Amino acid sequence: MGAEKLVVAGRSFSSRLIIGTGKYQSYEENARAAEAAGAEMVTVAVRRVNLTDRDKPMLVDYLDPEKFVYLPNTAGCFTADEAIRTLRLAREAGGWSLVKLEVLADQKTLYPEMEETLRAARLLIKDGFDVMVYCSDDPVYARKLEDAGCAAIMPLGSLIGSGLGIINQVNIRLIVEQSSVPVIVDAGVGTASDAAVAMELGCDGVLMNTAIAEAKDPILMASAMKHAVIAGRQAYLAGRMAKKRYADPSSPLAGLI
Amino acid sequence: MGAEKLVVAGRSFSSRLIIGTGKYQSYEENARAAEAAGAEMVTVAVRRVNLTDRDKPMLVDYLDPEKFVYLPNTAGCFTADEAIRTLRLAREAGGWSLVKLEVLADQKTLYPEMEETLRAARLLIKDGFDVMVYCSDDPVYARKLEDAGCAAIMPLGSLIGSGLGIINQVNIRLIVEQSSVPVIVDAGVGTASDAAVAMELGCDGVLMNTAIAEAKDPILMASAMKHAVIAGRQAYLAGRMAKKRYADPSSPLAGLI
Amino acid sequence: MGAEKLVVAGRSFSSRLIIGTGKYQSYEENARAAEAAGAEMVTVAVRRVNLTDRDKPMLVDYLDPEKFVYLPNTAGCFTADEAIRTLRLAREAGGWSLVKLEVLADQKTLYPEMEETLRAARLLIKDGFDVMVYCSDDPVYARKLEDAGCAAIMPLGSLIGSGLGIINQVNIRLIVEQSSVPVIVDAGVGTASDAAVAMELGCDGVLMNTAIAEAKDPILMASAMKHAVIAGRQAYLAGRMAKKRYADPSSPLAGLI
Amino acid sequence: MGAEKLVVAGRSFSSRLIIGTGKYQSYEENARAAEAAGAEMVTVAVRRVNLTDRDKPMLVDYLDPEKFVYLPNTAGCFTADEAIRTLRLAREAGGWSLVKLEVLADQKTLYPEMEETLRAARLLIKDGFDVMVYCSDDPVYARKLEDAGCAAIMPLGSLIGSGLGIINQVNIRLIVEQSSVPVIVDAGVGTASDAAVAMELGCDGVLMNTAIAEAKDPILMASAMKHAVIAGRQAYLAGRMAKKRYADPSSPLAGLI
Amino acid sequence: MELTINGEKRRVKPSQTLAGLVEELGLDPRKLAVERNRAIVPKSAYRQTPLADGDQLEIVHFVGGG
Amino acid sequence: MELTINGEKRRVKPSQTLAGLVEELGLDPRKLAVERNRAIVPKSAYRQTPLADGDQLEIVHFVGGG
Amino acid sequence: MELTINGEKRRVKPSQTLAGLVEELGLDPRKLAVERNRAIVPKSAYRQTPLADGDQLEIVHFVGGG
Amino acid sequence: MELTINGEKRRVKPSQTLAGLVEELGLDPRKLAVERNRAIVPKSAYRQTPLADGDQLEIVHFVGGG
Repeated sequence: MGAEKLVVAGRSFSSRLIIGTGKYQSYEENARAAEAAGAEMVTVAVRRVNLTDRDKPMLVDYLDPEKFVYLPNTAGCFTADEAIRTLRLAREAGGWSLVKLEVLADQKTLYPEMEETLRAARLLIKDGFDVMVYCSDDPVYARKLEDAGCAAIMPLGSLIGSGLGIINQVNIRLIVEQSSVPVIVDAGVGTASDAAVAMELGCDGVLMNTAIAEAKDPILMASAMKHAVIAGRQAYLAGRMAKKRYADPSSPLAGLI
Repeated sequence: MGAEKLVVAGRSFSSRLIIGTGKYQSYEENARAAEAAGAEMVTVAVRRVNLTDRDKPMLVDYLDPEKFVYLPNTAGCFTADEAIRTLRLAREAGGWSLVKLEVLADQKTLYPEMEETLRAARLLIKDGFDVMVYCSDDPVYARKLEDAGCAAIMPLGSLIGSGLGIINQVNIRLIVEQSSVPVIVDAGVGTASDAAVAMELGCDGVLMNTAIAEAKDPILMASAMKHAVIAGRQAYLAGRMAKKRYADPSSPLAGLI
Repeated sequence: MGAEKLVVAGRSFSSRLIIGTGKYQSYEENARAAEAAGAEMVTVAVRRVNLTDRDKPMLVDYLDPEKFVYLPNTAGCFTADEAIRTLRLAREAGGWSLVKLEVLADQKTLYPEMEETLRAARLLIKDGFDVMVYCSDDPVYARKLEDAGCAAIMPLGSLIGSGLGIINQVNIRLIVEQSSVPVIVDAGVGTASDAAVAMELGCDGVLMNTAIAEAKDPILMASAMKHAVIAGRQAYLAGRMAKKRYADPSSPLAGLI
Repeated sequence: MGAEKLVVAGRSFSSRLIIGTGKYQSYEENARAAEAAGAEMVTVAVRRVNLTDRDKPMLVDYLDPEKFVYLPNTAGCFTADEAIRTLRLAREAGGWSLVKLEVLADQKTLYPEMEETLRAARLLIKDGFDVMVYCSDDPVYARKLEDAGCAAIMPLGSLIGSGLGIINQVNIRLIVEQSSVPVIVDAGVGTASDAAVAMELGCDGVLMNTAIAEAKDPILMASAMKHAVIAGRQAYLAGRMAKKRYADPSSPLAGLI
Repeated sequence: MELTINGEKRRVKPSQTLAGLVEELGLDPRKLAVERNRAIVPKSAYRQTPLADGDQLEIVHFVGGG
Repeated sequence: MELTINGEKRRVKPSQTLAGLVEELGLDPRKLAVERNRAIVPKSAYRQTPLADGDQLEIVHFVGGG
Repeated sequence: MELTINGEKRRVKPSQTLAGLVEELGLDPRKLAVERNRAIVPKSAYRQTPLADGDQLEIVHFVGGG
Repeated sequence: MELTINGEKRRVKPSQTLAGLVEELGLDPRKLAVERNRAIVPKSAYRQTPLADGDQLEIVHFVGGG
């Protein structure tokens, strides 16, 4: 079962758990969490170099880009233009074209701005990027993003950082059923069972940050998430039992004394 | 994290997943599932030897009692007396005193008959048995069973074989909070996330049969359950993030271009 | 539809909503809430007369026992004996034998102590009482209480005063299916939709106190609950549509321009 | 409480329940359901006159347009142009400009096509229509539709005709919090408690068709929905009690014998 | 002459107005909306609206719908 | 004489009946129930029920409760 | 003689012990538990346990169960 | 000369290339991306990119983010 892999834009990954690199106490804790999660991909932000304080720790010194695929995101971008500018800089800084696009509507909800997201996705794809796209759970927009050529559809389970889990399982299921590129739930996972639920719906992966970084013990939660994603994936592939309204004994009725 | 163990009646187990041995296509499939689940304890039924057909496969030839702790159950018993008689035979047959008691009320729901269950538990404990007891999620009865000296409290998540998951999470939480012996959810788990939820509530283990045996691929589901129980346990120990009504960004706001 | 009535111990009621009389700002507010709720039955507690302060307002001066059926309860009783003693006094004080029995296990959960509850019910019934009984959602115990001759089975939706709604809808449904006396959900309702859900499961009535008394506007919430109970009852009788996995248009496809 | 009204595009309504006119056994049953629901607004479709069979019953002969506000919809339209053409004909046929816009994406989900919906809304508003708009529960798009000048925002609770209830209560709440025009849940309600839940979230109204038309007894279900909408509205205005993790007694502890 | 009404070809009396057609079809004009060659014809204009051979007409009304 | 009423010691006029006591306490007998030394006294018997020094009385009525 | 084993009447060789019967039935005593007339017979006692006509025996073992 | 780097005015040695500036700032070019007056400068071109007084520079790198 270890065989089957997640393939995004031609690269294949054994791990279906992508983690963020924000909100940790330190890059050192972050690195240990990535280790415990068994993650192969991490999202990173693009920000100005701090010119005044040169001794600040550098992410790359803790999470080796040779070892982890860096997935530059556009967190904090509220227009297509900002997002595109950010990702072009990211491509120059890193030298790779696989990116995570998110264009947000407002600070309060960080809900995706779908019109701008679709516009940005089309421009980035024309510009040669492999775009993994954060989006709402609207199955119609998910289809448009796939038709535009996105490398992965990443619908939210619930609001970023809310930990409310996978709210609209019907929409996620519809997106999974219609998509031929990977579907990766991004945002909303709060604890291990949420990640398992996402995978049981047939998603190809899960991306999370706060659920691990804000757990009391992030390293242990990272390990929990690793197992949860595997559990949910295997349960999906194994095909669950049917639900029943009444009981059904597991022991034989024959041969009772 | 591998360190911490489940201790029942003085025996300690690395695995917190107990599986049944009913409903499988064959004992051979059953054995492979037990392997994949990483189970150390399996429930077994006590039934009359088949005198006519001597060549029927024997459970012990597939699941080595040296390797798996056999937990004789009283499935099919609807009175305390039947249950006690069955477990005395089980003790004679196997030579051990750790048993799973269940006294059922009716065929349709297989709901525990709590008065008879408590009566049987008291008699069995006086008779030297270590009693792991299947019970309702009534926290008051759970306390009585613990006070009577039961080795583990095993409330149902939902009806046996229904696969409806952990319905009353409030009661399970109350039982966990009040118990000083292990609490093991028995019955109701339908898929991996259900097992994770049970563990996230603070339960010490999960017992299941149908969820694995009736999955399309029981071996793979057994593995899913192994990971789900570990995931839920670690998530419980790690301490989940708080839920929030609104969004909370994971990337720094400072240093935006 | 106004025709069908709730019949308990031979008395018939047009209203299926029973309300408590505790936790209100004043008996005056309480009376207005009872009015708005359209309640015909109210639960009351039996307590010592205050001998020092004679001018304290009296419940009976606000809720006329001629107009509302007083249902004496045994709230605060933790043994069968206390409950029986309390209800005998209630019968003497009021002159009627229809009572609500509750024997609680502990202050923290106010969960019913089912063994004592059943014992008390049997004694009270032998003593000529018509017993409406607060109980857990254990369908087996519900059957025993009915077999003992209880006039109504009153399972909790969730803990008294918690407002967590109807948690175990499967058990409530099982109780409804098996009962030939009225099933009235007692405790747990937090808002109108909870009451509707209880009735949609086929319950014959709902009893609540905190949901009304602790609403910001108890009078308006009382009216909300009146409508919710009617709504849930009618929906149950009307027979809901089937749930569907996909969409189904409500407008004709023929004749499109 | 009867005082407060639903105001849409300057017209005020005492009823907050809008019903469809499809899927009924007959227009006669439809009329009785509208009566029982206390509806003041009904959605209607625009279709070709049947020239061959002139004796077919006419909707207007059963639901008097003088008595019920006809809300022409665009069910069956999959592009902005079809929807606009349909509503222009509707305006000419009826002589009024209050309409319900829906532009759907596909037959399987009938999910709103939000880009086309927004485009159509803008054109219709410029053309002088009062547009009540069926939309997804995306709060960002809801804001755009309101900014475009829509008279009411009508997010789906779940897929049209699915009866799965109000799935994403977080999004509906966000839309309610941000909107200054009425928010009316359209589609998804399956039974009375679903309608109550929608109103408890603060919605200004509910639109439904299948839940009533496909109930075993549509007339009784219509009445149930009338009460459910009132119940949910009043509960919202009354302000529900807080949820608690543990119990809280309703009877005084003082004065126990 | 021949018109296409609601997608079906139909022969009707020659040289008449929309008002005449509606009457010939036995329809109640108050409950209708009519599109002639993709343009809506206001009720007030039925009388002054001559029909020509080959005209495309859509005649619609309200029916039950969700 | 001294009685214990609702858990509190209380001196009352000697040699009187329960009816007298209820009156002395200014209570409305129709709304009460009384237990004397753990036995309920029916309303009808208040008049014929003498009280003795040291009697334990519980006098209860209905109050608001859930 | 005739015994009732697991609910079915069965003729077996006369005057023999439980050990003999178990052997005659071709069963492995290590995996069994036996009740004779409602009393459990310890494995150690099979040899010294004579069987009598009409004895009621239950011979059980472990099977798969949930 | 004076440049605006990451939004802050800054005086640097006159007439130098971007490569020189990066060195002067003590930055590791392999981990950076630089925008000069809104146009990205490829790493390969730092040496041949002269800076002029008033240039607007953005110098960014990867940091932790969700």
